[in-house]
Amino acid sequence: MFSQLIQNLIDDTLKYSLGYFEAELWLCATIVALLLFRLISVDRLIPTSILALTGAIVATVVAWFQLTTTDGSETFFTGMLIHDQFSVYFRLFLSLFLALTIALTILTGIPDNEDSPDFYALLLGATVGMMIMATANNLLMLFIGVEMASVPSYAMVGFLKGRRASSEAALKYVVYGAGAAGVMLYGISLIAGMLGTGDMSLLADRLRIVADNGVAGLGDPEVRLVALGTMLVMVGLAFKLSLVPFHFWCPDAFEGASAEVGGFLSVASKAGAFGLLVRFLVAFSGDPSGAELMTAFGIGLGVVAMVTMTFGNLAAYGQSNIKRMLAYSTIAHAGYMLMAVSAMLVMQNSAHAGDLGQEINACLGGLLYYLAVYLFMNLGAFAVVALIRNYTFSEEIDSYAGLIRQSPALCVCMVFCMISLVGIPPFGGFFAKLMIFGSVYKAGDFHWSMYVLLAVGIVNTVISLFYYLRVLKTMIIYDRPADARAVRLPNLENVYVGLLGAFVLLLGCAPFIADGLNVIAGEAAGSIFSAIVTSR
Amino acid sequence: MNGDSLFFTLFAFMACLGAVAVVVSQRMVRMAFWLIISLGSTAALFFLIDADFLGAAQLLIYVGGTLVLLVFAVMLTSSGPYLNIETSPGEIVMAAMLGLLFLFMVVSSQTGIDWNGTNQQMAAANGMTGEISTFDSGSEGNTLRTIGMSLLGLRPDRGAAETGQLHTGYLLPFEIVSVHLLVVLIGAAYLARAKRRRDT
Amino acid sequence: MVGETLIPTLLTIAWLLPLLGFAVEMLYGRKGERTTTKWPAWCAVACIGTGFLCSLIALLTWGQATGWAVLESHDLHGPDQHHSEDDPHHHGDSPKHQASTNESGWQMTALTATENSDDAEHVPFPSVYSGTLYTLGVFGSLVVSIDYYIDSLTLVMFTMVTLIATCIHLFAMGYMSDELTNEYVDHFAHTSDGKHVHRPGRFYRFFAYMSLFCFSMLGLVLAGNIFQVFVFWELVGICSYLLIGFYTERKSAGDAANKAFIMNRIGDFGFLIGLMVVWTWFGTFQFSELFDSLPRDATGHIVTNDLGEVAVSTHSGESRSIPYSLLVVAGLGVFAGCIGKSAQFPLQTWLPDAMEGPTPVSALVHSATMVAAGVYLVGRFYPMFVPEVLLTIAYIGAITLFLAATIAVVATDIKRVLAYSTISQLGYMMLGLGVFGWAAGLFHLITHAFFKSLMFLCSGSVIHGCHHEQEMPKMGGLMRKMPITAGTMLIGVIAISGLAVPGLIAFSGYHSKDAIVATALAFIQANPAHFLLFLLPLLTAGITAFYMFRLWFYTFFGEPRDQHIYDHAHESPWIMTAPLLVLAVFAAGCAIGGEKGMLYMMLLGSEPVHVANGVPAATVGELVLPGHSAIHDVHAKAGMWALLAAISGTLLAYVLYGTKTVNLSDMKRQLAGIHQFLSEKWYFDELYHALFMKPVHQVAALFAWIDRTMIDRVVHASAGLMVKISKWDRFFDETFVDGLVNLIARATFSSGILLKAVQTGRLRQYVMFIVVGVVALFAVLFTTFPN
Amino acid sequence: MATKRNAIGILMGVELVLNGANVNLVAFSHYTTLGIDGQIYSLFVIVLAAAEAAVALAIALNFYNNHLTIDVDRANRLKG
Repeated sequence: MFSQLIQNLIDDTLKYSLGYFEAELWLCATIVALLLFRLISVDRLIPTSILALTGAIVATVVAWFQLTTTDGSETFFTGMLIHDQFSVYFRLFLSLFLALTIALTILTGIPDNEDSPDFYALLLGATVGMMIMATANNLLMLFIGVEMASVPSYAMVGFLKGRRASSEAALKYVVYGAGAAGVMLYGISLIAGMLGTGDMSLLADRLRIVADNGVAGLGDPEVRLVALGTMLVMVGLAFKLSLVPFHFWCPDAFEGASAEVGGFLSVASKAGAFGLLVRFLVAFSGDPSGAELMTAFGIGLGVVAMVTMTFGNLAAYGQSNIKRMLAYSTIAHAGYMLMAVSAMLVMQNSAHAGDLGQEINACLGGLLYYLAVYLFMNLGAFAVVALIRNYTFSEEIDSYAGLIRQSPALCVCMVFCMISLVGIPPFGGFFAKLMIFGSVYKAGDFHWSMYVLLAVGIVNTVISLFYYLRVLKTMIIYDRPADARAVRLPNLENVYVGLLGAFVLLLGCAPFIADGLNVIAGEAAGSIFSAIVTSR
Repeated sequence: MNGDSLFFTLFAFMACLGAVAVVVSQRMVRMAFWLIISLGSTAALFFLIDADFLGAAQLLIYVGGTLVLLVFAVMLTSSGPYLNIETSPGEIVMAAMLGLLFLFMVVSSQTGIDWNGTNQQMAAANGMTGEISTFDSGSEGNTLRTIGMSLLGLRPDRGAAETGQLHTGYLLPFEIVSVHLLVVLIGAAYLARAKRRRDT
Repeated sequence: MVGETLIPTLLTIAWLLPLLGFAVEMLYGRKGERTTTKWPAWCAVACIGTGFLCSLIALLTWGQATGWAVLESHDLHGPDQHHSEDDPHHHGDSPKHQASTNESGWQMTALTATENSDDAEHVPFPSVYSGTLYTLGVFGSLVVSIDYYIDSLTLVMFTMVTLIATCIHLFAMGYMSDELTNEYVDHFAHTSDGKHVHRPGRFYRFFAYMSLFCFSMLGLVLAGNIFQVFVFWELVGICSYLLIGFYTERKSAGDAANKAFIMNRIGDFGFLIGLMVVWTWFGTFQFSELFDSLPRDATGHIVTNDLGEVAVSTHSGESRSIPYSLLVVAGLGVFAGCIGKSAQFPLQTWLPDAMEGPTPVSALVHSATMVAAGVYLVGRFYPMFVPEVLLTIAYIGAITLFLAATIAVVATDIKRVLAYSTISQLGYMMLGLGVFGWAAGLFHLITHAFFKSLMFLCSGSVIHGCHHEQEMPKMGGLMRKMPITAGTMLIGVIAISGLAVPGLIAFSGYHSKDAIVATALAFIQANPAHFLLFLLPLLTAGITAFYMFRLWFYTFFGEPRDQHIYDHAHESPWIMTAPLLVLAVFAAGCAIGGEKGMLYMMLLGSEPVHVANGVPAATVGELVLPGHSAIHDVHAKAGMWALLAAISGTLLAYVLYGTKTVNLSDMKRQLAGIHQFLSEKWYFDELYHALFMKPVHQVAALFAWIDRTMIDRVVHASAGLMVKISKWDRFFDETFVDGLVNLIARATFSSGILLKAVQTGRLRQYVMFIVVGVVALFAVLFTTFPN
Repeated sequence: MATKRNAIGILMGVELVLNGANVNLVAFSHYTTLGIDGQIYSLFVIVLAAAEAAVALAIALNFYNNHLTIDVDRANRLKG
């Protein structure tokens, strides 16, 4: 009997699980290879960066193939992870982003030849963690994913170890992150203990069992404890998403870290956290017993979203350091994206959830689309910052004066990215924002507060215009001071930023690409609601 | 009062005392000592509720590993007696108030919970017996076998052995944590080592 | 029964005597002859003192008639017989007074006795005397008259007001004596060339205002209809305005007076709305008719029909349906007036500034009586309040009491500490009323009046002794110089802090605060979602003890901080210390017996009928309002909690201010942000400035601009329309379009700079913010989420 | 965590926080239907805490090397 079990386990692992886990496996293998190659000094022949890039591209390709073959939703690794279009979308997204980041670091040369195995190991390790975050189906995997994504990030922020700012940023990040992780773990322990399981697909059912009279309300102490646990877990996620009031680490960490790391954290870590947040919340919703509670959570997230984007946009005004400004912009964008989650929760837990499948999908689809566009525009902005830094050794906005005359490609890319970040057509950011705002508008039918959220979002879009335009004004209208260092990019770098800028534009005005992404995002969003197959 | 509850009270008290003392004391070495007391007492608590493997792990990894690491770091960074790194009373008052608020939050949300009733409901809904499974007792300890099997995804405690069906198992975390540890150690080693140049 | 005519007569006399005092003062002051004689002031004292005697007799009559067993030995009111000076029975000063002697105008309405379950010893006795003194006029169905409405609450209020007023008049004799000159030098007011202002003294004017105030206050208490209340309400407001601005030469005093007046007007606007609703729907202002016309079922619910309307039968016999929401509006409107008068959140900012007036004024008007009028009115109008309004009252009270207490912690001006403490205590009363503790709230009103007037007078004595120094950091060690003041102050402090040895010795504040906290606990046990209503008062009980003892330690304890002031400090003369001693006796003992004591019993006698048993679950809002038995059940528990909080607050104050173990300036520096926030009074003044003052100025400027451009256009109309339009267009573009864009940009930019300050860059603050964030979210979660 | 100015002290605070959650998990594993899962969670938490502590200590050491102090109040350059 025991051997039968073992046989089952081996079959399951080899036949299904490892196949679904292929992209992550490639990344893990690359990490090991990076170390081994340094051990046997192969890294003098093949630059480690090339090796890492290869690993990332292989993972991207694997994920791309998974995208075309995945159908439905199943758990693997005995219920630890879940495999559906949503997972695959994030896998593809993260590995593509990883490849782009590695390409950027190759261009800017931020880890020198000696340190690059360490840097890329951290980068790849963090990416694996983020992938796990987006595929987690168990509270333990949730925690492990967050830790795997966070801990290497701390080290990456402190990677410029000779710099005082860098070490300060890393210290702040790690202490804040550890605190948030502690809070989150406490929440996990409360949920797991009260509901008696760590399996996220069972949470909604268990909540119904626990709740008196089949309606989860806070008057019931058991439900109250679960709600507290849920809130604490969301605090941990809010730290990853840098939502106000858990954003304090973000500007400091971004300013202290190098721009490449900043770009990576602002996009990838946020994407992983959003994936996890959606999974976690979806796990609780859908059951009528918890509908009222989860609607309230949705509205609460809406309020947090309002505060977050307003705070981020306003605080970005007074910044003179561009990385810090972009950090606040990241906070604001997290707020925009959170709007979609909020709208999704409100609709999914309304009385008419059954008829709203399309709209709920559209919410998540909007979020995924936004993430994809955000990848290009934010990475573009950070790439420009990193490249300019290599020439002027400065990250102050004032030092950008008149750059249009020296390196037009860079400036055009920056213009595209910034305008897209504001959300002006015909760039990708506009459509992404439009989709989310549209979903929130629809959610307004079910709760009035969504209209408020929408209004705040629109006002924020307007006021965010000013600080983005300030950078552009500095770059384009002002004259370059005579004593400033010249910025003349080689071709390869021009091509890179040009590519990012082009994507930002294409995602806005090329129907083929934009629609394609939209369809993929929509399917991925839909898959998360499909019935989960657990037994084979 | 029987022996168990006596020891429970004793160790729970020590764990709390140690934790409070860590917060209150201002000298690093004393903090480390109190942390040992607190974590050690926690390990003892684990033993008391038959979680012997975990208690051992707590002692080995936490007390034996992490804490020694912390003590090393204390020694490495001690900057001499002339530096006064003490917290002002105002902040302690502030932090104490916040801590108490947090405590109040947790305690107030845990009061009034009918644990037994919930357990019964939960068990009934999932086809388990109302009994909380007691772990094996044997020469290999109370939980060793169960934990080991669970890591593989074989759950004798859920009656899986009879049906041959796999239950929630922890093979993946077990493996992936190793990758994590590898990455983390690389990072830690990078940060901690001095920059050296490969001139040769 | 003898009470039917005697009690109203006595109270009317007590009410009108101060008006006589006012007339005497004004006449004497008008003569222009300013001598140093004090006899007109003694006249005023005599008036109010006689008023006290009248009210006392009325109270005794009532008590005897109701047969209060607990009040047999009436030693509590004994010690102040020396106030009874000669009794000038002047009549005929005013038409109103003439009316009062007109016995035929009295219509006794003896209402049936309330069936009060807890008050077992309650014998059949008219619980209310109400009637009309004089009918001013009849306009259609609107009858404007001077009514009276006397129940035991009225009597207790009368006695309290007159007693305290007598003490304070006496005190003021000493305190204001330096005004008794033709060449008064005001050291705090400066002329344009930087010299001190010299002016004639205003001794008589002060007593005139005080007498007028007493008259208005007593009229407010005696009033038998809500319109009359409003009239006297405004009168006390005017007196308050005059008294705050007593030192008119000081700009701060003038500003404070204006602020108080305007803040009160804001509240009164709501009051007027409430009055209109009451008048249009009930057709009467009279309390007795109003209370009768509202139908309540056996459990105390207001009966509503299917449409959510309340069927009332007006006094003229017709019945009509009132939308339930209008009852809410009426209640909220009247309560808005109380917010203004009692300095509740968000109109609380005027009261601390009102401390610009002389200290006796602060003691009488701004702590003991006028500000309590808001609470009194809530209590009086209680039967008309529906549960929603009560909940609002409770929350307003809870917010106020916490807010003011936190500010009091950092205030350094001795009178301001007391002012904030007053606001906080008023918040307690409102909270007590809001959570269905009718008697508890009014109980606290009475006890608070005694101990707070005592403390204000003590602070006056300190200020007098220290030559008008009000900053506590410059005092210290005064116990040795002013033992009587220090001792009586300590009694007041203990009373307000609610310290006691249960079962052995307990001052008045302990009993009354206990009653409120117990009611709040009973309330949240029935409605867990409103847990803040218990948490905040409990927390504030500790804060109260902390800041009051901080004040005491700062002022009287330890070493002198400013040797110069210390050397010149002296104990005040007997005319000032004697009232202190009298009030100290009352502050300590007026609530003897607690809930079994006579004061509480007396108040309980006029409790609205539906309060005693509680209201199980109100029709709307699903509030469960606790009855007496529910409150009684938790009383001991709540008492323990409150006592614990008070003791810990006291100990903290002792550690921080009584001993020297903690470096205060260091602590202040560490908590700079919070300290700043509290010192700036939660930035309410700035907020109001930005919200209300600025827009008004801007709108005014806009209108001025429109005026100018309009006139401009008319004058220059002949200069050619096309040129005009083009110019105007350009002007519009530049002023509005550009201006608007620039304005938005500037506004966002400055708020961005503001937000930068939040990101302090200090790691440990960040960590604290995690906890703060979690706890705040928790609080939000459990207050707003569905149950 | 909020009272310590020494970075190592803060890390000790982190250990305490995680330990608290661990106690919770083990208690739940014994008294609720969570069963052995709770202990396994706890086991992983111990391991992850060790990993986190390693990185945190490395960062603290790095901070010390750059600032020549371990006082976190000196980490005040990045702000605004």
